[in-house]
Amino acid sequence: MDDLYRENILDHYRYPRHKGHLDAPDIHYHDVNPFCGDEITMEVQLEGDRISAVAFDGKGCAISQASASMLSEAILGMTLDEVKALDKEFILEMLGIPIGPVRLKCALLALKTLKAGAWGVEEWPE
Amino acid sequence: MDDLYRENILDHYRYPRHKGHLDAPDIHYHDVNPFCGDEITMEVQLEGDRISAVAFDGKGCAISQASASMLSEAILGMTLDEVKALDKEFILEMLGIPIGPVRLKCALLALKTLKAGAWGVEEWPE
Amino acid sequence: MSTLDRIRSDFPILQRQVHGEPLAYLDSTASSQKPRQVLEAMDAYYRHTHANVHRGVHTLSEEATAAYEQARLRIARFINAASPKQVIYTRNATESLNLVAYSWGRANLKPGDEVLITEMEHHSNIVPWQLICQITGATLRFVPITAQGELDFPALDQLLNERTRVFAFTAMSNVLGAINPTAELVAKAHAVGAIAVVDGAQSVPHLHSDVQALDVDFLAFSGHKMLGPTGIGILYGKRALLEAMPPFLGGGDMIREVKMTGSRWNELPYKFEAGTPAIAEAIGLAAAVEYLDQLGMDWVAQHEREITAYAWNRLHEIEGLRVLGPGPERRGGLLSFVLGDLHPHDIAAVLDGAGVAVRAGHHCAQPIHDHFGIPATTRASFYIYNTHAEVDRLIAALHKAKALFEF
Amino acid sequence: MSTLDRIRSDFPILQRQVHGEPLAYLDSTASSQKPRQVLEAMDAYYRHTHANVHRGVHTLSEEATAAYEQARLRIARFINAASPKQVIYTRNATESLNLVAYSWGRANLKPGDEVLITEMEHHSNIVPWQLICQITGATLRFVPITAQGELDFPALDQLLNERTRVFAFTAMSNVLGAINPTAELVAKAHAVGAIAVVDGAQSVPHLHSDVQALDVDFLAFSGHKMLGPTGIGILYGKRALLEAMPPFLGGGDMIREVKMTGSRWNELPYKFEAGTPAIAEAIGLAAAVEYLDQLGMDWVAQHEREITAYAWNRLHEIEGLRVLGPGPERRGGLLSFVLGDLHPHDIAAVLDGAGVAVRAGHHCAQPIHDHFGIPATTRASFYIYNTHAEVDRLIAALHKAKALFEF
Ligand SMILES: Cc1ncc(COP(=O)(O)O)c(C=O)c1O
Ligand SMILES: Cc1ncc(COP(=O)(O)O)c(C=O)c1O
Repeated sequence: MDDLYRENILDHYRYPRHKGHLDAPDIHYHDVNPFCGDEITMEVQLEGDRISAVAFDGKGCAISQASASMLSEAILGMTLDEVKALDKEFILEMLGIPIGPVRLKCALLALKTLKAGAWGVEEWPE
Repeated sequence: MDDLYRENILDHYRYPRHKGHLDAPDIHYHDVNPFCGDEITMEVQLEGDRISAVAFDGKGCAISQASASMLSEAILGMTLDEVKALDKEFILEMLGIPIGPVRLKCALLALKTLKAGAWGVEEWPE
Repeated sequence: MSTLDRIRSDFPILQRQVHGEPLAYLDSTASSQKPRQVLEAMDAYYRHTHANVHRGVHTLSEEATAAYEQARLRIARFINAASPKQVIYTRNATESLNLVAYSWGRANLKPGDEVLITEMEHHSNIVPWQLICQITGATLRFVPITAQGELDFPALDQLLNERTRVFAFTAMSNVLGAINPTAELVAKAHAVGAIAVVDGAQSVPHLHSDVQALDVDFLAFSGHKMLGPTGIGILYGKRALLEAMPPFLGGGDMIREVKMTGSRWNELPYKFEAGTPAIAEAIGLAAAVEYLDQLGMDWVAQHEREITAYAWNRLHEIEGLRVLGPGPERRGGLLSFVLGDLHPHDIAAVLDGAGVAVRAGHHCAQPIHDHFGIPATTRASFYIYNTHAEVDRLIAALHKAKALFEF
Repeated sequence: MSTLDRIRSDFPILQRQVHGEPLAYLDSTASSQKPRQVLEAMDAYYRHTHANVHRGVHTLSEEATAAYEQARLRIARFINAASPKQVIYTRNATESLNLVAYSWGRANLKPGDEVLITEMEHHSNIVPWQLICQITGATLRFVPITAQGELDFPALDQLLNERTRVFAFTAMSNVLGAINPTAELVAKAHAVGAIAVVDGAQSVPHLHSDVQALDVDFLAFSGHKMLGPTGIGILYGKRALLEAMPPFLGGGDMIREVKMTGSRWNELPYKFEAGTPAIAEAIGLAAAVEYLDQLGMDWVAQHEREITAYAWNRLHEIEGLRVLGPGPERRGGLLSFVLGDLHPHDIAAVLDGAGVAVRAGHHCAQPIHDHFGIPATTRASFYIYNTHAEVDRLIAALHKAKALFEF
C-alpha cells in the first residue's frame, strides 16, 4: 500500500498537470472504467504530426488521475504514431509502482482513452 | 450385487407371472423410465371395486420386470383404493432387497405406471 | 473457547497475513469465506465417491446421486421449501434470476404488461428483466428510493397495478443494507395478481428465510455468499409455476425422451438442470447450510446486528463520513459509505495496506449510486467470523487514509 | 515406478474398495476422476486466497482475480486459442452449447434457415437446437449414420446446402466412440457458408485439440470429464462471432454500464459471464489441464488406443457380445456393447458386484440408440489411469453376468 502511494503519485493526484479542456482539440475522447465508474476525457491538439497541446479531465482514484496527469506530460511533443505504439509497460514504468490486475484498469484508463481517440475507434481493446 | 439378484427376483424375471395383455382391460397405462428407456404397460380388469384380472407387458432389466411380475400377483383381488394407497415401502418389502436411488426407479416403474392408471392422471409424481 | 473463537478456528483463511497484518475480512457481502467443514465435505466427495449422477447403476454413481439429492433436501429444509423438487440448482443467484426471467417471462409476458423492480436492485435483478422486456415487449418500471435509502412505499402502491405481472425485489440491499419487508411486499404483489420474485442473495445467508411463511413465488440465492463454494446457486419456486414453465437450457438430464422430431421434458427439478450438474458444489453448499443451522440463524442475525451497531457508531466518529441507507436497527450487516472527497479505491487500498479487506466501487448496483449522485462507495460487511477488534482496525485505517489524501 | 503407477497414485479414489473389491473405474466418459493436484489447487485457493473477483481492490481479490484469469490463459493455451478472451467459462459443455444456440442462434436464424446436426449427437447437442429452431422457425436436420456407426458422408454432402447456417457435430461420439474428422467437417460447413459448432466434450479430454488448426467456430467442453472439477465448462469461439453476439445471461460482471433506461455490455469474455463465476472450479480446471499437459496429450491418446484395442479383442471373445461403432483404429477409448438379451442395467449391476464400474443406459443419446433399435447399451470407457488388469476384470465379470442371466 505504501508502495502504491509513492510521493510522485500523490503529487500528481494533488496537483494534476494539464487538467482542463482545450478550446479546439483535434482529438477528444471519453471513456469509463466499467468496474468502478471512473471517467477520463483526453484532449489533444496537433501541429503537423506532433502533439502541441494536451488536456485531461476526469473523476477517479489517485492512480487513474495521477496516471492521466503523468501521461499528459509524457505525450506532449510526441507524434501520433508514437502515441499509438504506447503500451501497458510504458504506463507501469511511468508510474513506477507494483500494480495488481484490478487496479491495473485504473492505471490504464487514460492510455486506453487516448489510444481509442488516436486510432479513431470506439474502444481500444487493450 | 449378489444381494440384488436373489433367487426370487431371478425367478420372477425368468418366469414372469401375468405377462401379456387383457382382452378388455378397465385400466390400461403405459410408462417409461426416462433414465434407461425401460417400458411397462399395466392392465387391470375390475369386478365391482376389486381387481379380477391383471396383466403387464414391458421391456427392461430384471429388477423392473420382476417388480412388475410380483406387483401383478400382489394386486389381484385388491380394491382400487387399496392400489391407490400402495407406496414405495410396499415395493421394497415385496422385493426384499437393498436398492440404491438409481435402481429404485427401475423397481418403482410398475407401481408408478399402475398408480397413474388407477388415479387416471398423466403421470404419478412419486 | 467462545463461540466466536470456535467459529474463527474453523476458517483456515483467517490465519492469513496481508501486508504483514492479520487479515480482517470485511467483504463477505461480495463473497463469504468457507469453513473447513465445507472444504472437507467436497474433498471427501472427490476422494471417495465422485461419479456422474442419476444414470449410473454402479456403486459410486449411486452414492454420488444419493449425496447430491440429500444435499437438495438439506437445502430445501433450510428455506422450508415444501418439497426438494422445488429447489433447482443453478450456478449463482444471477443464473437463478435469469432462469425465471427467460423461462417464466417468455411464456407469460407480452406488450402492455409491466415488470416492476426497484432502484436498489443489484444488476443481476435488473439486466435479466431489461433483456426479457426487450424480447417480449413488456415495460420495465422502477420503484424509487427515499432520501433515507429505503423503498418509497407510497410510490410503490402507485406503481403496482393490474398490468403488473412481476414484482422483483431484493430482500436486502447489498449497498444500502436495507432489509425490505418481504412478506408485506409479496402480499402487495399478489394483491394485484403479480408474482413476487425475491432476490435473496443477501438475505438468505444472514436471516432466517421461510419461503412458505413469506409466500414468495421465486427465491434466488448464491452458495458462495453463505459459506458455500463458488459455482452453485439456488432457485426456489412454487410448484405450480415451475410445472407450467417451459425449460430453459436443453441437454442431458432435463429430458424424459429425445426423438429426432422433438423432446419431452423430465419432471421437476430436473427439467431445469441441463447437463452434468455441480455435484461437489451441491454437497459443499449442504455442508454450509448444516454449519449455519448448527449455529442457528438467530445467532447469526444477532451477531451481525451487534457488530453492525458497533461499526455504525464508530464510523460516525469520523468527520466527513456518511453512511448510505437506514439506521442500524433496520439494516443487515453491511455499511457502505463515502468519506469526503476520497475515492473509494484509494480508501480500500490504504485499508488493504493495514490488512483490512473492504470493497470499493458501485457493487454492481449503478442505479442506486446514480440515485445518490455518487459513482462509488466503500463497503465494509460482516459475517459470523467478524469481531469488534476488526471494526477497530477498520476505523484506525480510515483515519490513516484521511491523513494521506485530505489536503 | 511406471508412468501408469505414478498416475494411479495421484488419484485418491483408486484406493477405494467396492463390494470388497478394488475399484475398477471404467466410466470416465461420464465423468473422470480427479488427481490430488486438482483437489489441492482448489483447496489451497479456498484456504489462502478466496474472494470475489474483478471488482475488489484488496489483496485477496487481486490474487483471486489473477489466479482466475491465469487459469483462463492456461486453458486457452491448451486448446491453442489465439486469445484468452475467446475462452468463456460456463457450467459444462451443455451450457456452452446452449449459449451458442440461444445467443448466436436467436440473432442469426430465421424461417427457411437450416441447422444440421448428426444422429450420433448427445442430447446436449440436440435439444438446444430443437429449442432454438422452435423459437426462430429454422429447420433442424440430421445427418444419418452408416451401418458401421460412422457419419454417412454422401448423405452429409447432400444435406449441407446454402440454407445451412449451422453445422453442429460431436468430435467424438460418447456411444459409438467414433472420432469424426473435425477439420474436414468444419471445412465442409464453411464451404456452404455455415458456422461449425463442435461438441468437444469427449474429444478435448482425450485428443490434442488445436482450435486454430481445426478452424472451428465454436468448441464446447466440460471440465469434469478431463480431470477437472464439476461445475465448470468452456465455450471457445471465434472472436468476430463472439463480438457480434448479444449477451446470454444478464447480471453482474457482464455489463459495462447499467442505467434504468438500458445497459451497455462489457468486453469479451465477460459479456458472457454473468454473476459471480465458478472461481475455484476455473483454478481446478487449469490444474487439470496442467496435469494433462505434463503427461502430454500424445501419451494420453496412445495409452487409450492401446487399452481400447486390448479391450476390443477381449470383448470379442465373449459369445453374443456386439460392440457398436467403428473398429479400434478409428475410435476413442470407449466401448458400448450389447450382450445377447441381457439388460444393460443387470450387466452393470453384476459388474458392480465385482468392483467394476461401467455405465448402462442410453448415455443421453437416444436417437443413436433408436437408430440401432436398442433402448440401451453397456459402456466401458478408459482414461489415463486404467490398466489391462482392469480390462481382464471386466471380461471375467461379464462371463459371470452371462452365467447368471442366460437361460
Ligand atoms: C458427446 C457429449 N456431449 C455433451 C456432453 C454433455 O456434457 P455435460 O453433461 O458435462 O454438459 C457429454 C457428456 O456426457 C458428451 O459425452
Ligand atoms: C443483492 C444481490 N443480488 C444478486 C447478487 C448476485 O449474486 P451472484 O454474483 O452470486 O450471482 C448479489 C451479489 O453481489 C447481490 O448482492
